[in-house]
Amino acid sequence: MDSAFIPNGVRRCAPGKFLVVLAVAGAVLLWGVYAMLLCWFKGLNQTNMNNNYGFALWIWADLAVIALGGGAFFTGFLRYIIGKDELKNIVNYAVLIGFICYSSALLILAIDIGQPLRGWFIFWHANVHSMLTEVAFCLSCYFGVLTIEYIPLILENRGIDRVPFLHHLGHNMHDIMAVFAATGAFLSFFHQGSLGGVAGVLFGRPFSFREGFFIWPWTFFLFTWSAAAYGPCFTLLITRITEAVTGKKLVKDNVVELLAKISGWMMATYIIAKIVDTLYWANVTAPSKGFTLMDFYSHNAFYGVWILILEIVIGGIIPAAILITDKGRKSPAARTTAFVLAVIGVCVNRWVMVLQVMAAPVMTFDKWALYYPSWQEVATTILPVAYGVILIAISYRYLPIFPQEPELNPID
Amino acid sequence: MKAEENHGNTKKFGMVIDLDVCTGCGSCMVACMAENNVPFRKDESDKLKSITWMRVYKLSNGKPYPETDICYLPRPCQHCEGHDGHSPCVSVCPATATDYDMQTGIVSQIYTRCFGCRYCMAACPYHARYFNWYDPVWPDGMEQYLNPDVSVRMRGVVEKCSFCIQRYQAAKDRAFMEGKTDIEESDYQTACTQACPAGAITFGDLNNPAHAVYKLKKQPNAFRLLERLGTNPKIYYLSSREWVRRAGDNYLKNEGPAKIG
Amino acid sequence: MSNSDDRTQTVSGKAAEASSTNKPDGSSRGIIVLCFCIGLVVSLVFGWVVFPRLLYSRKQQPIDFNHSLHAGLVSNGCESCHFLRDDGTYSGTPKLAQCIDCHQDVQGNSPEEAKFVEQYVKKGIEVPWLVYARQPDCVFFSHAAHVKAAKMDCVTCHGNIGDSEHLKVYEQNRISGYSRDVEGASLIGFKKHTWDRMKMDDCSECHQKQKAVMGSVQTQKEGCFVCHK
Amino acid sequence: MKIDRRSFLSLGIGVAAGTAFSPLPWKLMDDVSIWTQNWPWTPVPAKGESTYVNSVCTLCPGSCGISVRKVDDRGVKIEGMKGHPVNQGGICALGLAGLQLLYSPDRIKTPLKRSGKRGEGKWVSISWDQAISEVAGKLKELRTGGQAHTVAGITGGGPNTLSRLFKRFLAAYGSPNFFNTPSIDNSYRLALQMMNGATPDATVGLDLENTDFILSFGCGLLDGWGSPVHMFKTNTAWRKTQARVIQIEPRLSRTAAKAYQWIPITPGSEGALALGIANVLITESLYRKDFVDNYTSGFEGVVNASGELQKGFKQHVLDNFSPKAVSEITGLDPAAITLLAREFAKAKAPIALFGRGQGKLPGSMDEALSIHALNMLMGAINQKGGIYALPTPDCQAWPAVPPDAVADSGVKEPRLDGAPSDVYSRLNQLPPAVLSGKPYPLNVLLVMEANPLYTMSNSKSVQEAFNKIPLVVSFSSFMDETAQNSDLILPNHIYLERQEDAPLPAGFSKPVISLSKAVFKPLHNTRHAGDTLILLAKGLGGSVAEALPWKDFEACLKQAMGDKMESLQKTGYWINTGAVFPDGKTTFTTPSGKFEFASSAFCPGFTPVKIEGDASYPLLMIPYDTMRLASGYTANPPFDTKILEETILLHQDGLIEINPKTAQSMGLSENDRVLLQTPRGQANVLIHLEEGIMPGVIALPRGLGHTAYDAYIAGKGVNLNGLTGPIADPLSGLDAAWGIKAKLSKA
Repeated sequence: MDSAFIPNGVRRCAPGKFLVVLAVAGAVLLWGVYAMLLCWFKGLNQTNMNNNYGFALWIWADLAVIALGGGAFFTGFLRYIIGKDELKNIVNYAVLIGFICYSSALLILAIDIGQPLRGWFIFWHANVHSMLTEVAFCLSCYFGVLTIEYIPLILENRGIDRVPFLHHLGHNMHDIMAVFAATGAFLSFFHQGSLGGVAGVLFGRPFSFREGFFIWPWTFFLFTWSAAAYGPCFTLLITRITEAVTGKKLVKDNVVELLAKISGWMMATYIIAKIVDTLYWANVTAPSKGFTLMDFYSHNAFYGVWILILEIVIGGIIPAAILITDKGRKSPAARTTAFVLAVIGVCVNRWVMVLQVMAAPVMTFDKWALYYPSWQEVATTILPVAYGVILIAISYRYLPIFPQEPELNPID
Repeated sequence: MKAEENHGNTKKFGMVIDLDVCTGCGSCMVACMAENNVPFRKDESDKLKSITWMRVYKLSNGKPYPETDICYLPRPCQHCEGHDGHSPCVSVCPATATDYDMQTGIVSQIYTRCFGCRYCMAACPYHARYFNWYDPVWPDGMEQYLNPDVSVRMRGVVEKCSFCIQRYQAAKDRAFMEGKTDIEESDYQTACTQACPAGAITFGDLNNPAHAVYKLKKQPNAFRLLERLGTNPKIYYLSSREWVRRAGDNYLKNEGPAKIG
Repeated sequence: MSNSDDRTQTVSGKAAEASSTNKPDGSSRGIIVLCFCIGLVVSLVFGWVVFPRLLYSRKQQPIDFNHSLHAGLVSNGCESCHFLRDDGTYSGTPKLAQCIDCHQDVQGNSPEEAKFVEQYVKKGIEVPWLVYARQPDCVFFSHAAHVKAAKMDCVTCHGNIGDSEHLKVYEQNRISGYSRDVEGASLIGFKKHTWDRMKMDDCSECHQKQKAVMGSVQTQKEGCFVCHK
Repeated sequence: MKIDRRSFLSLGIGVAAGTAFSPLPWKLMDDVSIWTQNWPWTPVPAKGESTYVNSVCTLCPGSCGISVRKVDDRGVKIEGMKGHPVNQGGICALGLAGLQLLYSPDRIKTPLKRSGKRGEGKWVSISWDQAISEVAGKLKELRTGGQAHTVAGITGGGPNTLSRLFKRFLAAYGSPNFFNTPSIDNSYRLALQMMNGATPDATVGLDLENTDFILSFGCGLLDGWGSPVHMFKTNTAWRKTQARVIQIEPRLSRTAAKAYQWIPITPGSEGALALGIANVLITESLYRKDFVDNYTSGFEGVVNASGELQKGFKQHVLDNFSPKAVSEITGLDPAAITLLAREFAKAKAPIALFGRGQGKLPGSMDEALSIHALNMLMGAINQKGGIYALPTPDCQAWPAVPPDAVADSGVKEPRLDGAPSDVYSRLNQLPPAVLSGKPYPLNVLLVMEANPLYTMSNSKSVQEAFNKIPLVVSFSSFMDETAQNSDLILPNHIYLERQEDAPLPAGFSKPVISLSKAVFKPLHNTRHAGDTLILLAKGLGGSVAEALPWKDFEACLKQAMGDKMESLQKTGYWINTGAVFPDGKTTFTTPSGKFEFASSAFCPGFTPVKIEGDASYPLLMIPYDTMRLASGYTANPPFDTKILEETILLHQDGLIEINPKTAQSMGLSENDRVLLQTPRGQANVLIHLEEGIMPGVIALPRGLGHTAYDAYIAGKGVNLNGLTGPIADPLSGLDAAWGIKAKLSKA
């Protein structure tokens, strides 16, 4: 039925099966869209956010997907700037995942603001002092870059490729992709950092406030670093999941191992920096404001030292250790475990830097405020997942995402 | 330059609240809500969703009966000056919807500019900023009492204490009519100051030696909330009780307000 | 999608591919350019001519007031009717109570006046004037500051309405609800007179020219609360 | 075909380019954002001319001067009136929210007649003519049948002209059953009457500004006691003069928190502590001997009715109230009692005050006398910084009620509450009398500015009594509980719409009358209750009409105020600054001609009030008052409910204060839902742990648990009065209850 659009040399499942997957994901998507419409038409009272939790699940989701989508810029950076050519076999997928992550982030931001129809004020009336302005500009620009990086991939669709104009367009775009990758990498270094800055500049919140370099708090650098370190892990994890779902090997091990190794070393160096940052903050920054480390990890029902261990040890040191060792990297099971732990690690980091910041009391007579999201928040946060599944399913089906697929899975 | 020429005229409005006198009756809160068109809903017991520009906190010394002691602390927006006007909230607003005015020392909030990202709320350690989670609705006919000098805020934006800026604007207008160039201390008083039945709140120009707040803020019992964060707030509190002064900021075990002060 | 469709697409695609390798022939290029031009012109005309007409509703004032006639009869210029109160607030358009001093009964032979007396004065109903210069609720505009302190003329912002014999049509933006006199008649913000537009940028422009005190930390202009409430 | 496709693409690009270069997208984007800035459903208040009208707030007996800001005809804000002698510009949370009452959509907008079952909430609007003729008709019928005395009237208003008119109406009609709502003020008056010989209508003056030591036996001086704002101002002045407030109560109230010292004692033992202090004063000769010796009697001995000399106050106190003995009753250390007494004596102008919380209930007379005896010992009577019996500002006398046979025989019937006169209405005795139908059944009840169904304790029996009254007429402007259970509502104007006098606020040292003005034209088809009374009298005709001869209430008020009216209308208040107080040495009309510590009729002692409940109720429940909760006739307006702490009201649930230790022993923690049971009733409440309350004691606020009014207050929390019951004081017959035994169990 749709065979004319399926890439050459690969086999795809029956359209019926494909449609069932789309329908299931589509149902989840619709649920999310319904929740989104509720938020837009009835207002943010549909959420469980409150005046203590101005930032909540959505901002966490935003930070998390952008960190996870960091695979796109960093893989692109490695491929086009550093010249790790093998990575061309995974960079397409990294771009797609990045595209999904960034478009989701923008969508969530559009739901998260109280006046979506005035959202463009952030550009028109921009306040250059605000980290969020920086985030908005870089995020939008990089989303544009990702779109441009994704378009040639779409144009490679067999059906589309037959249109000469589009064929040439795709071809020409490929040639200048390095320029976009470089731009994207530059933008990403900035906005990943700005996202870190969002929490780090809050000098009214001793839990998140960090000193820094010039106008950038240390979290600025830590966020960029962690996105570069953890993003590729997410790309690899999704690749692994895709392989499991399709039952095919899609990317050669040497490619995976290369990216995993780089990611592992990035993670290792990051986690050292993070530990140093945490120690400095716990022993110098926080005490100068009258706080001890344990003030932030006690007297409440949820946030304990466990979360610090989960983030740094389980989600940082362990995956880094697995990925920097040859043996760990080569074992598919260990490798996948490391990917999962890493994804958890970076998500916990973003959670802590958003939600624990809101939860921890600053005034002595204030109390810890705990929060659980409403179903509308959960649905709109799952929405991007469903949307991602759909976009990946369609892209995988119709686009030559994995250049090594025909070779690894020859059709007899 | 022009700005420097006028530097001598710059005002820095602020408050001194005497916690020894404040009884926690709540008049300031209602006066504020009545003056500033603050809406209300049927259930306002979830204080994390309730808009109260002025909020009276109840502090306790934490000791068991009968050594228990409590103190009430009214908390308007602290109108932080931060460093050179970079208060925690002002510098984070991406759309310049909130600003610090060097001429008055007031942190403004422009509801029509705000698009509701709530970053300022995350930045404010005093929880002085409130989001309009709901459309403001008044029972049929009650919208009659709304004050035309204050804009009613639409759903989806952040609002906070403005030091009753409309009263400053009105005072200036009166001064223009009388041909005066400046306003007197009594010309501009906030609604909470005026209403407080105990007279606990004193409001005025912290820069002006003729104003009562100028002297009061220098009292040995004066302190500000969370000074150590560098927010540089303009609300001073007075308390003769050491535990209350200590509750104003965070201290490590071996520290105390006097040592840090 | 049916197979036959696919086939046609393929054919046309191939043909296009063939032609794209060479330059397109003259006639087809001409048609392409023509289409582009048609699209461009139609949308430009729609955007510049039709859209503004759709955007604004045109309303007649309830009474066609003659400013020029009244200005000749009063002693204190505009401020005779549009006065500042003692507390510095501005009275705006006159209330019936001010008008009935003279218009208890019909004075002249203007049908508009007769309408005014019959429909409003006798019934005690306030005239629902449409105010050309009405600013949105978020704006605090102090007439006292501009007229008393800065000694500005009414004309600077309101133009020559005081000399008019008829009230012009009130144009209102259907979406924003603003009067077109506030938004400015020109859609690209072209201004000939100071009173052609009364949006924030226009206030700001004048304030900067007049070197008003710049207190804002964020904008290095005037503080927001100078003109907002 | 191929041309079409390419051309179409080209056309599209052209349209896109043209659109981008036209104002359309940009203008739309801008306009849509402006639309969000001016959403039509977000109200925009109309501008206009701003004016201020001065008046007086009569929402509580405090009588503060208010300045109402109006923009054209709309009221936009109520502020405290600058320079008003009572509140000097200050204003309380309730007064500030007055406009929410004025503009409430839930006001009664026209006379109503019940159409369904009573309390069902079905009403038909009727005309004023019909309303008046229905009530007058029924009253006429009863009067003709010799049943005039079976009509009763309850008012919650202070002793103002409207109350006097109401009383006069009933008297002329022929009923002795005029009830005001008794409060601590009655106990003060009675104490002054018994011990100082004041006349029954004398008002209590307290020269609190000039005291330097305030021994407060549970008075919520900063919780709404007396004239609340005046008390706040006074307290701030005390800070400056370094006057000391000693707060004696089992709960750390706001007053206690602000006091120089908080002394928690066993609830109900206040009178004993007062006598214990008296004991130390006498033992250590710390009292003002000159005063006691020269101007008092009953201190050394009392001659009883049969002419025998009996123990006087001194010996009585020395025998029974040693610090040790008192220590056992109060739970205080004997040394602390001695120390307290010494401090009290050391002060230049000490004063002892009684009246728990806001003084809503009259309390035990024995306790009042014991505490007042401390004032006698220190000579704080009619002295600077002491208690005065102020002459009630002389109001122009109205012509005497014309003689009428029916009225004469009617008023001679015994009152339903068994009280000798209306001066001390035993309102709490009314429901049992109605229920028993003795001495005679009640046929008509007129309720004005009161909400007995809510404010009277033992709600259940009050409701049952109401059910037995054939006709209940309410004058309320709000659908309160009483109005909801009435048959006819003749709605009064709200306080901001009517003119009336507000007499001397409690706890003020100088005679003051304020004039509450009609700041607004009536919004609805309501009528001044004074006018309604005059119309009813006219409808009854004859001597009743003659007794109320005025054209309207305004004429009546003018005549009552006489020459004060000018000052009242000019400044809003009349104050007798030059009032010469009777000097300390002048006595009034006690039998002995001196101030009496004790007499053949009484001697201050300590008879504990018999609090209801047996051993199965292990806890003591006390009520508490807060400035954030209106608990009288007026229900809390939305603003005040909004500022209620979540430790008082959480969503729909009321919270009960309990010491964490007590709670722990019962296995209860914060916000646990419990069943609160007392001998009078039960309710579901949530637990609030509070260190500042005595273990074993629990406290519930007054003012919640409304079933009527509006959706902002109805159905929230628990009405304390449904859980408590009155206890008749043996001396005054008034309600002496201060609490009730209770138990909690997990719900």
